[in-house]
Amino acid sequence: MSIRPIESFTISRLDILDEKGNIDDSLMPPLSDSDIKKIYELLVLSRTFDHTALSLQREGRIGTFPSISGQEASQIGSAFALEKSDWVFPSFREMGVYITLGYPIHMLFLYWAGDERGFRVPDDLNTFPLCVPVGTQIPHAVGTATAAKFRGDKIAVVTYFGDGGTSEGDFHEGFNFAGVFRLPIVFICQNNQWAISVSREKQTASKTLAQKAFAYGFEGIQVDGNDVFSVYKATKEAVEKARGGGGPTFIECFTYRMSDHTTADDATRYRPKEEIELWKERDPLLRLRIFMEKKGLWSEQYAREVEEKSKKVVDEAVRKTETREPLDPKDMFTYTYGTLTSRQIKEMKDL
Amino acid sequence: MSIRPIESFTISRLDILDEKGNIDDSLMPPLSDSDIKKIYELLVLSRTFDHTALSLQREGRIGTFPSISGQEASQIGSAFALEKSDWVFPSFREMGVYITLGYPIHMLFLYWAGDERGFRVPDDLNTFPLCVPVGTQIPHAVGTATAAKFRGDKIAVVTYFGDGGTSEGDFHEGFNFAGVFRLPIVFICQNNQWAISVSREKQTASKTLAQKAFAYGFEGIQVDGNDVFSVYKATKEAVEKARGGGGPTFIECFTYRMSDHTTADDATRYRPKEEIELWKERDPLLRLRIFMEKKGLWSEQYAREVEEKSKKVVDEAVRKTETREPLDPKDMFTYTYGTLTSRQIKEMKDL
Amino acid sequence: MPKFNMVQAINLALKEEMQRDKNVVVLGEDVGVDGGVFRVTEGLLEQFGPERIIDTPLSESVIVGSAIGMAVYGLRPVAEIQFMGFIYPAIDQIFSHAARIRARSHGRYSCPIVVRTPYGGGVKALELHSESTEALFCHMQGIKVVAPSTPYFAKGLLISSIRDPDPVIFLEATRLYRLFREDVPEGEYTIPLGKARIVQEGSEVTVIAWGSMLHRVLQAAGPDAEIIDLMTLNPFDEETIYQSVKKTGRVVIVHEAPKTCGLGAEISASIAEEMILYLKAPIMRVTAYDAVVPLPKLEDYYIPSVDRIKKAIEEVKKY
Amino acid sequence: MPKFNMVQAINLALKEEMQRDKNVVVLGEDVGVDGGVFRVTEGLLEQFGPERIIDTPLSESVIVGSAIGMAVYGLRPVAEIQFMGFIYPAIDQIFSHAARIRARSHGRYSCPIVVRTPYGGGVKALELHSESTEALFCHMQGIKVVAPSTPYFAKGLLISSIRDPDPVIFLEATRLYRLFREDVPEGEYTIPLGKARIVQEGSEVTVIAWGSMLHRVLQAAGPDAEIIDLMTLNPFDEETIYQSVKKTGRVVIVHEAPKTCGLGAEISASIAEEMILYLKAPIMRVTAYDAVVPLPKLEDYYIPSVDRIKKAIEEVKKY
Ligand SMILES: Cc1ncc(C[n+]2csc(CCOP(=O)(O)OP(=O)(O)O)c2C)c(N)n1
Ligand SMILES: Cc1ncc(C[n+]2csc(CCOP(=O)(O)OP(=O)(O)O)c2C)c(N)n1
Ligand SMILES: [Mg+2]
Ligand SMILES: [Mg+2]
Repeated sequence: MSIRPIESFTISRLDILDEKGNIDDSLMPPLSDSDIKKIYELLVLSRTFDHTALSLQREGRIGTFPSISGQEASQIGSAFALEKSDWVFPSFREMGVYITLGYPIHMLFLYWAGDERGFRVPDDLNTFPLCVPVGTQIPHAVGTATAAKFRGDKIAVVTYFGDGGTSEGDFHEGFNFAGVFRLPIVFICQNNQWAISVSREKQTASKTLAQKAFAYGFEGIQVDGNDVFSVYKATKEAVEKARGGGGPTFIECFTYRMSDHTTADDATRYRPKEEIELWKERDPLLRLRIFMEKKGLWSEQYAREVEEKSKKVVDEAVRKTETREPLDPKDMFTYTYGTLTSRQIKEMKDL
Repeated sequence: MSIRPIESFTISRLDILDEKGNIDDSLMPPLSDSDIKKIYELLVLSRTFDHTALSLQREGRIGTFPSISGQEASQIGSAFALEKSDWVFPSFREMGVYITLGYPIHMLFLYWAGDERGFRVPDDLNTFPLCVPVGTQIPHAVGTATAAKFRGDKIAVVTYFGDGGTSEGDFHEGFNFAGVFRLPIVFICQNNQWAISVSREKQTASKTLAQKAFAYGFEGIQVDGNDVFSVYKATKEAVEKARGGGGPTFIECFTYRMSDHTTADDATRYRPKEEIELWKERDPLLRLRIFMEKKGLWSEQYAREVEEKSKKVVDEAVRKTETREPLDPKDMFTYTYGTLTSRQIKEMKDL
Repeated sequence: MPKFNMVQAINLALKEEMQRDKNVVVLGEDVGVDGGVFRVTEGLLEQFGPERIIDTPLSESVIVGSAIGMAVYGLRPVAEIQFMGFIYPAIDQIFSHAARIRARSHGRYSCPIVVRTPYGGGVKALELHSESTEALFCHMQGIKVVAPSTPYFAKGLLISSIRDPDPVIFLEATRLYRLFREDVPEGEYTIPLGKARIVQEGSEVTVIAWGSMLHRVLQAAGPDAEIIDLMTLNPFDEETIYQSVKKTGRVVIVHEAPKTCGLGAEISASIAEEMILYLKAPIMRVTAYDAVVPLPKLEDYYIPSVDRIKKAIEEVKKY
Repeated sequence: MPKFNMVQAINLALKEEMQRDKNVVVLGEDVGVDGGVFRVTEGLLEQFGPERIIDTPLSESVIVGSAIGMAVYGLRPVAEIQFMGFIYPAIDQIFSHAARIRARSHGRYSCPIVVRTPYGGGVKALELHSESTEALFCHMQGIKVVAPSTPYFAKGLLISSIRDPDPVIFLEATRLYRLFREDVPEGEYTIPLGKARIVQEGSEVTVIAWGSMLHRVLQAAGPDAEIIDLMTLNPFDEETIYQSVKKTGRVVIVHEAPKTCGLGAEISASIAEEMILYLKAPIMRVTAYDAVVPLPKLEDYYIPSVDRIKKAIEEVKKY
């Protein structure tokens, strides 16, 4: 007969690299200089891809496109921590993740141009096509993690979603499933503060998103999503825990969407300029550059080379995309079922 | 640059009346002797209804039926704390709630006999028909709470569901909505330890269900669901908080389903006898009786009177149900749309 | 009279109904400060405030589920699902509850909600942004389904839908949102649910369509075709169709959903059941193909073209 | 040969497929220790263990969604939805993903899952325990739909469904689970998907049904009726139907779903499109009424009775 505490939790936040390029040595993950340069180069490449995609869209050469600008550290920092054998289930805004995983860039452009061939994922990559319905990729990742555990494969499954995605039923059902079966999975939320025009505060009343993990009996942590080292460290530890049978982890990458939601959106309608100004100073690439400069890993010339190389790679990808033979209309029938139905065979004659 | 705590929580458990009929005076809610007797009589009435329903089912006079045995304190204790103006959205196992709200017992039998008229809720009751799809009543309660808040009505909305219900997407979406809009709502989970054959531990990995509320930015508490005073106190405080604009509360009533899931189930297939034995000692009615006896509120004679009265009321309800004129087949058309469609008018001629 | 496109006409209907009845509220993703991703609810937040224009979290099931709870309490909620491809997570609330509350409560409760959603293709959108699965909702009894084809009818049908005592799925063809303007009177007028309209009288062939397909039919059909805009897809106007079939004896049904189990099947089957003796030719359906909705590159091959409609009309006229 | 009821036949099919292929796993609510609420999975947990017979939390969307993820990794999951009325929360995963993964990935991935669920009425069950909404799934391209009518065919069709490269909704008529037993061979045999069977040859009228309605048709139809058990509802066997219609010129379609936009509409429309010149009579549909599925007291009025089927057959024979 009493009122007594029976359970309690604490949610932590991880920060390693600050805006001035200083790091907390005690927390710095073991990354070689060449690793750090690779990461830097991937950030630049992703940003180049992003700028190119935006201008292609303006020119009507691809369709609606969601920019990743501002979220590069969350995407590259997490994807860089994965092994080739791990499985990845992105949402629709993970171009930086795809690029880090080595997804052919010309295929990404092909997809955004409205061509299914863009997501005929190469056989040597364990990633899923991007997922348009918010949050619905989470159950897929959970299922793949269940299958991997069942097979005894020592891999981790990673799935990405946004702050808005945390409101969907599939987020809940997937997280709960992962907790019950202690699955080898890492849930990465890019909390970019906005779901189109809905702010993080209007999306959920919980102070952090990370704390939602405790509702399912596993750990959640918030990391500075504009700090590539924090994201890398948290992800690395989580995937190793997963592979080792330690169960799921939820990582909230606290970041910001610098652009409009997509090229079809106009963010000036709903969010204050000041907010964007504030986040400009937190730019993930900028702080990494300052850090590298201090470490003697960065020079104007190196930067120029990296940019030129990125531009070459991306332009080449655009060329490859736009010189691709057109998609065969028959494909819409061919890839609906394993074999054509009698009705489809009749219908194909129309084409 | 650091790893630091940014948020923390504690979940509490409330116990007032123990198995030996002793109470914690400091926590005892203000209930008059006549209130306590009313509560006792409602427990007996509900149990009588339950036993009668089970035997009617065996005799084929009603269909499949879910017993509430063991959960009477959770149901009556919570419903007793409500005002007539509050709205209630039960799941399918809340016969004790309906009875406490004054729902006509003969209509409950009518419903379980497969007749829609059983849930033509009397106009003076603000309750919804029971809800078969698990968890789906939660969004309705949330919507009604939104409407009440919008109208400025000082009422509370209460919804009931089980431990299994916490796994459904609608639980999550509804809770999140309630948190975001600080709705005047009380979520009552009867954690009866089982969802058909799935144990609480297999349902979710979180230590308590109460803690799930913190994922949505509001409070959750676990109470002894077999202690009518704990349930009453927690509910009373939560509905007052709701009416006062304090927002939502989640109450986990820690109880036990003494019977099979429904009359179509055989619980011996999946749960140990010992567990049932253990919970027998925690019987909500038994401990209330002992408490009342000590307080001089209970006597053999009083008990007999209460039982006889309950039996009379229930038998009368059965008679009333079974002498009701049969349901008009046309009703299935009449109540599909506000007005009959041309097609329905044609089809009705078939009957 | 002011000329409005469909976005403006729907916006006007919402505005006028909200002015008329303070129980009308709008909820959905981005309907408030953003004015909706298609700007259909633009200006409503400023005029009616956040308690009546509710920006919700990203949760379709609770958007519809809470609308049901609001309706039960006496409000007239108009829920927006951002695209028809995202109504599927809310289908349980629509099918299990909105459709059944009247029956379940034997008439004590009803569910006067409207679920507005942009549907259909023709705008080269992303995956799941071009769904046209109206037939699913027509099959589920207890729900009404409406699909306007012009701004004028959009306004009148939406007003009727908001005032209707039953749940209405209101399908707005994305393709038509800004395609053209027409005279839309300010102030109240209603177009009754359950009634089709004859857009063009004709004697040789009856062509039935709705939403954006109606406009392709208008391009494809000759002066001898009787063109019917179904407008309400469920319950649909059998009488108008039968009368027309009596006259023409030939039928072509056009929709942008796949053929199998599309609404065209029901219309055709109803005619085959009631009007077969008047038929001079096979009942033809011109529909999207039995394939997963393709991405933009193949969209034009997938959705019925003016050409395919022409061919079908010529085909039945051969009989 | 052992005589099995449908529950036992399906149980046997699962057991044999799990023995044959270790990638076959079963997941769902109460499928493990309880053996399923209808005992369809009885004994499988003991034989195959909790990693292959997975008792899940109460979450339909993730049951189907995780099955998709398992299939992508190379497993052959058989998901159970406890009753068809509870498949709606999983419809988004079925429609948006299971149906589209092959198309979306241009063939890199496929989705060989089976979603088993009891469907239909006739057992006086609770609300939402008697749904028969097969037409919804037949309309969504990329999914197959199967509904066996006897234990023998249930086993053979389930084996084919498990081995099929596409997602299959496998509908088990609750009414038939224990209604009768018949010879069911142990060991492997398959019944091909996409093929109907002629249960009785006849010359005067073609009667088409599936699942439990087939048995009412057998009671209602005379010796001159050609009775077709459709078995696979999508893609359905047009050829067998057309050949029969050529012969009889009269068609009655029977299903227990409401009439409007039921699968009967598609079958009727297909015939009206392809076979109209052979028709001697209107194509009649005998279906449940356009009303919300009632509770047990009115169930017998709602579902097509032997009598209503008889009447329809006599009716078309008048022509
Ligand atoms: C189920 C569903 N509902 C609505 C949409 C439309 N939509 C696309 S993205 C988006 C916002 C997503 O926000 P968030 O999850 O934070 O991801 P972000 O866009 O910020 O990366 C919405 C509402 C959708 N794609 N899927
Ligand atoms: C959406 C849905 N899925 C499955 C079912 C079948 N079913 C009925 S009750 C039940 C278990 C519910 O468990 P819980 O929520 O703990 O409530 P309890 O039965 O213990 O009162 C299940 C699986 C259902 N009614 N609805
Ligand atoms: Mg976001
Ligand atoms: Mg329970």
